[in-house]
Amino acid sequence: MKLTRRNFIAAVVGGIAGIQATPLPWKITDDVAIWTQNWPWVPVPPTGEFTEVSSVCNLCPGGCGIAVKKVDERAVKIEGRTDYPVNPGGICPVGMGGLQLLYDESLRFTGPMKRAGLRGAGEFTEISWGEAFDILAGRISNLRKKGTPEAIAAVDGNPEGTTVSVLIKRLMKAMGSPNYVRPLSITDTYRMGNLLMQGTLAPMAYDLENSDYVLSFGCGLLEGWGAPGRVMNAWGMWHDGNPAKRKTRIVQVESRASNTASKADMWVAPKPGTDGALALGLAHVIIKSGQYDSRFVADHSSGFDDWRSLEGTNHIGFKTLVLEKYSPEQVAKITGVNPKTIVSLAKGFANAKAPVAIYGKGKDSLNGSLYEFMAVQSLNALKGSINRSGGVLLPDPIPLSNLPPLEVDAIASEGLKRPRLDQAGTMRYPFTDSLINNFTDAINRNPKSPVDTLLVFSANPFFTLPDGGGFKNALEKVPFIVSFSPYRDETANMADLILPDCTYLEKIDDIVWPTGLQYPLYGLSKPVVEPLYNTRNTGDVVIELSRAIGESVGSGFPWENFEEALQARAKGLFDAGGGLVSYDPDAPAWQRQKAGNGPKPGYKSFDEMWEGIQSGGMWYRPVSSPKSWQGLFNTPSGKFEFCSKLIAQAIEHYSNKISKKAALKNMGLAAIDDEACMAHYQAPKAGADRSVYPLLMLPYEMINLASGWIPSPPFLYKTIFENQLLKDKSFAAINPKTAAKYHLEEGELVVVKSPAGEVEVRINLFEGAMPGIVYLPLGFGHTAYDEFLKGKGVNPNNIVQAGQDPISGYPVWWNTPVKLVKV
Amino acid sequence: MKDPVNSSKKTSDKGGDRPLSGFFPRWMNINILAQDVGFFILGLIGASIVGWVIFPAVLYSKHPQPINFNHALHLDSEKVDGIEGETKAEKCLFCHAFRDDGTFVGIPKLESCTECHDDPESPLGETPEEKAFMTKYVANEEEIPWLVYSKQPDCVYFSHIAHVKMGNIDCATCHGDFADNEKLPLYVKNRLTGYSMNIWGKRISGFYWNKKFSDRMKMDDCARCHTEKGQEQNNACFVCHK
Amino acid sequence: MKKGNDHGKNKYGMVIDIDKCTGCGTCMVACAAENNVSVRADQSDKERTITWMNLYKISNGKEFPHTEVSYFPRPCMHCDHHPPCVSVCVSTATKLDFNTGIVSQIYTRCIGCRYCQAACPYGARYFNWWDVFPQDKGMDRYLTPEVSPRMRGVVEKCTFCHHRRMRAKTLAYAEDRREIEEGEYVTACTEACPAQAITFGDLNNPEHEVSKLIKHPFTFRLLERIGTEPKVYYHSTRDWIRKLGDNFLPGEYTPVVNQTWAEEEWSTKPGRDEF
Amino acid sequence: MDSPLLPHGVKRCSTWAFFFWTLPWVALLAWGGLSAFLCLWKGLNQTNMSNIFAFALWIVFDLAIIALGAGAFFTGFLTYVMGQKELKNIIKPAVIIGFICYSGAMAMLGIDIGQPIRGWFIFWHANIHSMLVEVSFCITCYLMVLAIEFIPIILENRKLEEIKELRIFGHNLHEIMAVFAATGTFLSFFHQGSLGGMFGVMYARPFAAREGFYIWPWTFFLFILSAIACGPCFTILCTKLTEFFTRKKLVPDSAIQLLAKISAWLLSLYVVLKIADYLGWMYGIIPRSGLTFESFFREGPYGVYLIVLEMILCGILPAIILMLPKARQNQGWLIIACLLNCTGIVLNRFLFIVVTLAIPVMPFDRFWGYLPTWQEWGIGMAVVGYGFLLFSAAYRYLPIFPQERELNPITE
Repeated sequence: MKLTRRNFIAAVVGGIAGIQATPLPWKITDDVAIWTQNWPWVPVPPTGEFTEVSSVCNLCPGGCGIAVKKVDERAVKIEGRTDYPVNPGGICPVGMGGLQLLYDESLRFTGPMKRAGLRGAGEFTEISWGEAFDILAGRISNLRKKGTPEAIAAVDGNPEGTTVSVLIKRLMKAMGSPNYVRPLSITDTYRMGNLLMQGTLAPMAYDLENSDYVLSFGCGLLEGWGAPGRVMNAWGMWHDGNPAKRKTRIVQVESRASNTASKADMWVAPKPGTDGALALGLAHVIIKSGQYDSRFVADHSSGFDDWRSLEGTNHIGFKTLVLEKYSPEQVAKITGVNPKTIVSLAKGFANAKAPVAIYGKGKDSLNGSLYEFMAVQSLNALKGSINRSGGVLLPDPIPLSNLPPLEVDAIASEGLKRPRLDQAGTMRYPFTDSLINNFTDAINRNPKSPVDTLLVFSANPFFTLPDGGGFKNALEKVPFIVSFSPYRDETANMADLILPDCTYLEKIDDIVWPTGLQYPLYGLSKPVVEPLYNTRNTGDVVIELSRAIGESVGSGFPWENFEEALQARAKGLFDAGGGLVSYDPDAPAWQRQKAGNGPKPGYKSFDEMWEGIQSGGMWYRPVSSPKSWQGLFNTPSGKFEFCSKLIAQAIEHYSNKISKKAALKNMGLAAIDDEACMAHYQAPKAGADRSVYPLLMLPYEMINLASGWIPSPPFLYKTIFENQLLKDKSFAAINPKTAAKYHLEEGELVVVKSPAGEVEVRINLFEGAMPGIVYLPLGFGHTAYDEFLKGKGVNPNNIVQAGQDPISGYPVWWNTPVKLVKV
Repeated sequence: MKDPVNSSKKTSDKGGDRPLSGFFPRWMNINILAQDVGFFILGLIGASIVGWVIFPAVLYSKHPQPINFNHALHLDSEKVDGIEGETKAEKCLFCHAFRDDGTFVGIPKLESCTECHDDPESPLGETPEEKAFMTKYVANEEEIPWLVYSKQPDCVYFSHIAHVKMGNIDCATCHGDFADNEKLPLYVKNRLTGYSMNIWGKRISGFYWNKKFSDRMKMDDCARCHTEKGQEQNNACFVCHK
Repeated sequence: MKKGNDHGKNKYGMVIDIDKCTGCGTCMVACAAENNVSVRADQSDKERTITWMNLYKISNGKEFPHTEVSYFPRPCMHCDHHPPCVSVCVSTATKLDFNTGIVSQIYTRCIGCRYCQAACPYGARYFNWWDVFPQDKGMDRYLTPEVSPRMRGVVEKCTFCHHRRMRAKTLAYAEDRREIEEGEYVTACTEACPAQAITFGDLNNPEHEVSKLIKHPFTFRLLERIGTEPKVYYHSTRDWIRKLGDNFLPGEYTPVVNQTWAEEEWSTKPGRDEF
Repeated sequence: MDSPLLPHGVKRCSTWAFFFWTLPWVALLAWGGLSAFLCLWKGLNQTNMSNIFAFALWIVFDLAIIALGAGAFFTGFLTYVMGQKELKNIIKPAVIIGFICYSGAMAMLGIDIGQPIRGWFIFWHANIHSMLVEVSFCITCYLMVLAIEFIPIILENRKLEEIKELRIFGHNLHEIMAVFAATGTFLSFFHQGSLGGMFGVMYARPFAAREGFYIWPWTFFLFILSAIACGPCFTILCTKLTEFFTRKKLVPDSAIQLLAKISAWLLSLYVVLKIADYLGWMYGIIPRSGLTFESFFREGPYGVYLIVLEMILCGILPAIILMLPKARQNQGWLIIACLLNCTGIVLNRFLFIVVTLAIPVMPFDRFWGYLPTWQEWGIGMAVVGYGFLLFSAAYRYLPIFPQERELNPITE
């Protein structure tokens, strides 16, 4: 039989009909749909045992408690701890996104590396740890052999007092280099101010939770100042319950309608850099109306009234200074704040039961001005808000043990005699520890870099320093750079050698006294997961490096590993007694416990205590009853000094060397005599021709964007508004009036030009911006990392033209003259 | 090109003389029609073979488990000591346990095995499987890559504790009785979807008379039981989906 | 749709205190981290970025220095009775759960027609325009198995972290309890908010904090007038914020008068001294 | 070359001429093909649609061509059910246009959904409350009906007609066409209505929301009415376009005039009801939501002018022209009126889709703009290309204008 076409068609029809009666078409339709539901490229997170590890966040000096949720070996979520004194339950968005910093491989160095490409290109080849140590130790030994150990320098971004920073400092000393510098933060300003006015070395302790009137001078309470988990929790507490019966009022002094300013009960907007004048204006009103705490002023302060020295010279006191120079009208002229507002503000502060004036500049990651701090602190003194609940507390420094004294060899002791490149601690900057801007200048000024080998720890000065790109230029000149960063940051990309640290979730590390906290707290973070890559805790690396260098350097580090060094320091916590290692949310650490009534430490030996610290992640001493006034102030007068004797001595000391006029000029002082020793307002020098640069640029910080050396977790970019960042352009916020003056519209591209450089941004018209000021967000403009962060927006630090703050020498980064040029 | 019209014309002409020609229209030749039917049936049969036999064979792949596990042996209290439990379910739960937070362990990790099989040098029995298990997994501390017959897709949330403990449903109801099982069956996987055959059902037709729960674990099966039991956890989507 | 779920067992809801909200965005990050929400290199493309919990920045529009900004954190409103998105869904991929009041979204059922997005006035629904995860960066290592990652081409949205309810129930079962207590099940944003601005609980249970808070005169909902009946409530003492919660014709908005407030003169805040 | 396939007794251009004529349309199809590939392979990120513009160009296209394609069912209804024999002269092109519109719309929808492979869930897991489900069911069924209606037309091809079986099959189908026409009418009424209902039921979008009768918002009825008002006009336009390109008279004026007249009445009725609808909406739904009519048009490119255009220029004006016998008998005016009518309906669909979505409902939300990408245009244009190709081929190979031979006797 021949198969005709007709037969064939019949068979096909039969086949088509038949196939409908089989599962084939139906199951394929179903299965293909199921296939789309289980596409192989959509990840299926493996399940397993759910556990939780308690640790401490180490992304900022705030040190909030975190609970990391794990599934088997993977960390899947970070949450705030409710059993941690700093932050009962909440953390900031950066900490919340922390797992991305752990797991985003392209952000990180996966092992020790050697530079392969050009500097800044970020091309590296992997090497072994042994090789890395050989290279670095060899180089250091060479410099030491040549007798130039001071050509080794270190930039250390670890917060002051942490064990790793102590070890790094010790290593520098053992090697024989005085050139240990650190990026500045607000705590440096606090430290200096406290030293000068109160003679204390303990950190700033603002008892915010117990205050009923928080007058914040520029403190970005909601922008990430201090421990964000703590401050925002306090914020929630302040707004708890019936809104009509709220106890605490918050006033924000700031030029921009930031979150803090908007959410505060009252917002006062002085011109940037005039906060000190405003504080003195308030002091004027308070003194004039006699509403100040006369008992505190009389018993525990000096320099308030005019006085006569033993030699018979007349001196003016704080009272006279303020009454003469800072009447509301005078202050209004400086600050632009309505005199009526000044008076009402002063009244609010004066009438409060437990007011506190706090000082800051946005987050805590940039320095402030010494005299501004002194002005604000003088307000606290006027109202007796010092050593009083709800005011500024004066706790003892945290009782960590000192490490055994270091014996340095001849090379090192010679090296240590050489002057510091940054001139910190010289007569010119008598109270300053470290001045990174001067350090940068010293490298840039010399034709040949005085630094041969630069070690960078936990810092990204290339990106974070408000120096108009100075550090970047310096890096280009330094022959050999070593980065210890776990992240591929801008500075690390310039490095020749990478000895990567573990991220904060992979290592043990300590947090010493979170910024602004009113009680001593020692936090301990622990490895939440095993290190993912071939990275090592810098604490261990420093110890190992010292051994690799050998000689007396190695013998200065007798510890087996970093943990032993941590324990060696923590001994002091045990010896001091009374510290707690567990936290009960029902007894907040800021609640004043009656002596003997508070929770008791449950440990009996150091090992027990250490075990407690390791599992709970903390050692702390809750706020106790006010301290005895006896010996509280360690100033020359033994009292709170409105007029700092130390400053007077320093000026006199310097004047003995050069003329007084030259001395004052070098120290950056316009005022003379007593005024120079007291809080006063000094207009910052105009760094440029203001007719060419008619506007001011002010960098501002946001809590939902990391602006320090830690990269922002990519999740954070979800929280950035499209009028802050759009594609690769960040926005400058300016007042619509300013915009109208320059005929600028929303979204328009402009170049912000300062004498130090220029950046291209878009315009955001914001009513809450002070007219005449261009606000640029900090944290954008990375040139390193991966596609999530790289090339997004601009970094305002690159155009900052910083002057020097009188006496401290700190950069005045809030006074950059700029102009706007349409693109 | 050959003209189809002409050929059909020819056939229709021939057909005119056949019996029954008056009944069918002229162009419908009964002979041709019979031929048509024949080829139609041929196609039908061919398609059925493709659809019912070849297709399933191609669609599914079969995988043996990495090593055998003898459930019967382990549950035999005369031979193996220590696996306790009053009921069958309790015995299952001895290894396939709930954690403290109520989550289900599923197939136990190696550490459960090594509670007894702790020394790779001295096996407890004499089977070659155990030897292989000892040398390959226990000695290297390597987890056994079990293939899970009842693994649901990622979109499914299933709480064992809600069903077994709170709902008093026996393990065997859904999983079948593994207590007497000596040899682990082959794992049959759908190449297209990646599903285990135990999920979609062992019958390619998808039809069952008197279906048991252990036959299939599709959404409809879950929903049916939920509806029948009329629980407060009704058939809301988020009860079973994540 | 039947008006049935008043008789449902639980009706979960949320009250967000705008005065406490600091606009920090932790809720957004917590939500994204908890729910395996995708991240892409450019997230300034707000029309296509996925943010189950989204912050809207609002301003009182006054001139410097009387300007004030605030934020509306906006999860899915889990509209009651007749959510605008549920009835329009073609493939029954989204439903209002009778027993929890949660509007569910099943990604494997969704065909991606996006009708629900068109119907939702809150913009709470997000389409997966891209395949989820950046490949080969190791970022899938932080994904939690409790929430199924989405494929491209489907709509997703806030689920009130219903998996946390399952987690709480599983724990309760392990402890021989059938019911879960207040606070055992809260959403990730509630838990994460560092200012404790979010309260979450069962609106059907008069003992729960949320049930008390929603009775407060300062409490309001977004777009109440169009009848979506959201189960997310907001709370603010500031009139200008409350006024922005809905559309009002001139003269329609009546401020909440509170005598105690009126007596306090010390604050210069606009909105505050108006009542 | 293809002369054996051409209908008897009519003149057609040369094969080469036809080949070149198809090139631009093939190019459009290729553009669309590339776009479709990209959208299916890489996903809808190839478009500029967004979470705000969840519906965009494609849906506008879909709704527009489905409305314009209404000529098919409505002419069929008039011809077979109402017995307007005059319209037999135009029913075939109407059916083909309908088929093009509906199949094009279906293809676009297939690409528009995020998970095309799961498209059948609409039927399998149907949510009967959803207007879109009703639309999908009816459109799918109606597309089948259109296909069945199209078959006898195809079978009229000279070559195919030579096959006896097919000829008889085609004839038999033709006999029962009234049944299909009635079915098509029923299905079309529902999906045209449901397409309107889709928007009217979005009660949380005050710009689109409408009250209505039982479960059907007013837009349900208005969409039906507007579709049958513009469908015939589109059929007229297509015929006129064919006449223009072929330089022949293809349809007797009586048929065209009848369609135009019917369209006129329907359009007038629609305009009146639509104005009533607008008023009811402006004084009902909008103020109840706390909004004003102007508040919808405060910013962005979508201003009140759109409504003015829709109602006056593209509504009242064509209605008047078509109403006046003198005007509609003038070729120019007729074409202008038909164009305006069709534009008005497309504008109406655009307003309901794009403008609805562009206007924020929350007072603090912002207004969004949208511009389609080339991929989106590509797919839209591919439907145009497909339409031209299919209609040209149909005209060339099928006797779709029964009067063509009489109106254009071949004089050689």
